[in-house]
Amino acid sequence: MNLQAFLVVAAALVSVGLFGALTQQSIVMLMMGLELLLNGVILGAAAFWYFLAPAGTGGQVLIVIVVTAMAIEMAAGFAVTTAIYRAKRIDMTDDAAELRG
Amino acid sequence: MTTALFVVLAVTAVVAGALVFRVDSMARATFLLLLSFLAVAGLVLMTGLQYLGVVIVLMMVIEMVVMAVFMIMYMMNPAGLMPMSMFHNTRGAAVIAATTFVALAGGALLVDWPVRGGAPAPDLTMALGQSLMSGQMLTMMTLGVTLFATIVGTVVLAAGRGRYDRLGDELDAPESDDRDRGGVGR
Amino acid sequence: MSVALPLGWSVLLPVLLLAVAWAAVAADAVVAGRAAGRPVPWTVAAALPGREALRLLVGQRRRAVAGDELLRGVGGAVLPIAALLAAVVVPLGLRPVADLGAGIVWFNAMEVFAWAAVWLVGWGANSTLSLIGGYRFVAQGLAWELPHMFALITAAVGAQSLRVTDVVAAQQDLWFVVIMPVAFVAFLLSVAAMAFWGPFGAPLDRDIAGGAAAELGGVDRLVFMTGRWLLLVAAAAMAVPLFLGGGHGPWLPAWAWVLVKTLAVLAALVALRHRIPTIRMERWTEFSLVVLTPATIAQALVVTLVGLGEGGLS
Amino acid sequence: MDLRNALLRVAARRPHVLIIGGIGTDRLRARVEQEVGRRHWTNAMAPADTDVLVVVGQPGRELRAVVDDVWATVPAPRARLDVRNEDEVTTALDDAVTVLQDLSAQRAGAPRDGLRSERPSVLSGAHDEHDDSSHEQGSGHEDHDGGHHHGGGMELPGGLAMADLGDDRDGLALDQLHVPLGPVLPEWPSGLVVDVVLQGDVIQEARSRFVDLDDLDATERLPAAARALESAARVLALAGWDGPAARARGLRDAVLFGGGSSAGVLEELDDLRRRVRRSRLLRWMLRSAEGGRSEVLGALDDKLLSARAAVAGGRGEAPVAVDLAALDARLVGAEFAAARLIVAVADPLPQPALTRPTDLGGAS
Repeated sequence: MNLQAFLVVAAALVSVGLFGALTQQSIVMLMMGLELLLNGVILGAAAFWYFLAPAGTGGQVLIVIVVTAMAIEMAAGFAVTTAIYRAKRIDMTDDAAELRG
Repeated sequence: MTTALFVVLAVTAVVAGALVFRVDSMARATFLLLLSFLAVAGLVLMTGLQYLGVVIVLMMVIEMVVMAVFMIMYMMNPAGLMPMSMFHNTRGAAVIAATTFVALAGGALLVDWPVRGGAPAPDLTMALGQSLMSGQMLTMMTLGVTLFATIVGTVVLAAGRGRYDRLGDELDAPESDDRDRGGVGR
Repeated sequence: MSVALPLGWSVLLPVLLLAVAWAAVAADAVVAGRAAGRPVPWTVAAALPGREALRLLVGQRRRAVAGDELLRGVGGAVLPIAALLAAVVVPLGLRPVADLGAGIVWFNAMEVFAWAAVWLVGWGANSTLSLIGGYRFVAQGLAWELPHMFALITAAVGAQSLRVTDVVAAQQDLWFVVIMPVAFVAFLLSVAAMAFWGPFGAPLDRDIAGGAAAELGGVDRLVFMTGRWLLLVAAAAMAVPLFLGGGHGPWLPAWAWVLVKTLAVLAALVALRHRIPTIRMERWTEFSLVVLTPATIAQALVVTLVGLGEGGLS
Repeated sequence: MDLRNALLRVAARRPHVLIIGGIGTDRLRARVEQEVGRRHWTNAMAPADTDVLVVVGQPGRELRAVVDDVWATVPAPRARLDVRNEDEVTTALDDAVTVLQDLSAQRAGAPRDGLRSERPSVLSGAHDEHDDSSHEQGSGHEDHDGGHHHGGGMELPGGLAMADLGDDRDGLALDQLHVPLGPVLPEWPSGLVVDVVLQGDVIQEARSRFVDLDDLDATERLPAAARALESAARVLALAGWDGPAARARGLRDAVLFGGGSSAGVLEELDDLRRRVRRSRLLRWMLRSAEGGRSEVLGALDDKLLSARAAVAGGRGEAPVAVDLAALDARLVGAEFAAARLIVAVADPLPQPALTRPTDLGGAS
């Protein structure tokens, strides 16, 4: 158990999450990808804190921030999904293309 | 012992995370994601961050249950009885994800990390609390305001009928026209 | 400084919880009989839990058409496990099985596993009424979580620690129920709601033919129902260290006080159950969020200010 | 082997009983319920929780099919009884215990796995109203799998149909489930079936009917007081207030089968009424939208009052027969728990004149 091992696991979680977020058609599944990505960030923050700077509290504060970000992401994501769905009855990213340039 | 635990938790976290996008059933996907979170929470607990580890468990269980509800609300075929592919742009994404992994993992293994400086505080929870309430006060306040803004924003976005619909343009209706009324108020 | 009990107690803990749950089921049957005007003899009531368990043990298990057996099984198993894990931080006497630094948060985290468990069981059965039961519990959990959390936090603020043994130690002179009555009441109600029991039993109610448990038979049902009672017992036991002074008390040893107080809390809950009808969440959620949550926040604020006035936080 | 026998014998001592009866069996059903209560047995909520299935009266063709399907899902050890008249009740229940304790008989008669896979053709007919009545269970098996962008015609593995979409009150078009409610459901009027379209737990469409209405000639009706008390007991039980519900049942039994002086019944009835009126929580939980007055609570009080009048000697008002169409209209838009209360309060009478002929195709 060392920093490198933790970071490789965190990297794996981030990549899997990224893959999911990029490939999923459904907005809800896309959000699951994002959650997984942030999951990796949490693990990375904990590892950095523990193995590099355990005396400070920066790592802990970062985890608090990421966890809050996850909650906000979920809430905002579902609110937007609900709004889009109410307006247009779609729940797929490919269909919601207003922002496409 | 510690190493074995670490390996088990690490493998669980990654495999469950990957399976999220492989299974057909949305309910299973959601709870696989939860499993991945729980494994990460276990890893966080291994670093001694007891409070944060348990908070992650608490939050993620609630979050995933809520997610399951929305999932079933909006997804076609949530139980996965009809296998179907819900991917787009798979190849590009795979390349991007693989590159990211190689870059991150390579960085993790190749960088010459500094030696560990200092020792953890005896009571980490207390240390976090004191930090949030003094040095990191601004962070805490920002988070609080952001969360509040999120609550207001998401409710406005998601609600189908606001108070002007329920109580009239002047908000002066003695009672709302809801079919089923809540416990208090109009 | 950890004061956890020896490891052997982790084996004894389920036995203790089951024994108390047995007593609670029997008492519930007696009170139910009296409320119905058809008294149940003590002997019948005392044997009832064992008989029911036996009935389910010899009973056949069931599968549902196109159900998700895996998720249903996971949900059913998670419920009793979560209840036991929640109980490890409860001091049996003055020492718990595991003296966690974040014990209060741990307790809450284990409780919310019940949400996932009930929802999974309701979903896995592939039956409309079961699923309605599962959804009802999610709504109930969401409505009660905030008052519940603030009630827990109030006790933690009073003791200035998340460690349950510290909370008990802080009550050597004065029980917390005296200085935080609102939090205590909110805790009692929310804890029964978290165990989806009694007046908060809408997820398993008669109108949906047993709800989330409607399709469970045999051992599956036994595990699920046992888990629910264990959760209730663990929750009632938690009220003792948080608000009722834990093992502190005259004459009796600490473990006896914990037992007596736990049984008293359970008795209060059982009595409450037979006095009031089921609380339906579509009516109650608004009350929970608009009245109960601010009330518990105000309670936490008062306790905080008192703590500051008495010499500040260490 | 001996151990298993012994276990079975202890376990069978206080079984859970599921009672199924068609229209016109209310008196017999009440008698069985009374006997079950007297023995401190338990009323089962669903087939999965059942040990003894009691079929009261002589079910018609439609109901018999339902009973057979329910029976197929009752887990062993189990016993099935037919009770035709009141004299049989005690001996039949005694026999049930004997059957439950008989290990070899249970072995032979156990359902394969509680799975109703024998009749897949029936299960697939989720949109065919005529088929529905023959396989619904009260526990309304229906897939909960959405099909947003698919019509209802799509079939999933297992013969289940995908759900449709439809507008709902929140402006979100979510999955609709076609679920028949009844005739096997706790606290449900005998023989009633309501085919509902559910979105979440909100009822979007409802169409109620009675099974085996042709056999109505043989119907015997409960006296007004007993009928009112029965309905009140159902409402109280659905509100989750078990004690008063059981007391209302006890009063019904006293009215039907004697056992208790008229004065005693009146006193008990007044006590019950006082309790119901005094409960603020009950008022809160039963309150409906119209002007704060509780429709359900008002009807509940009326029922207790009319029962009192009938017991006191007057004829009481004849029960107002609720039109099934009116019931359907009131169910639309109600949440599930509220809908159950509405049905329990309405307590519709099976009357051929008031029901439509079997034009049952329009609900889906």
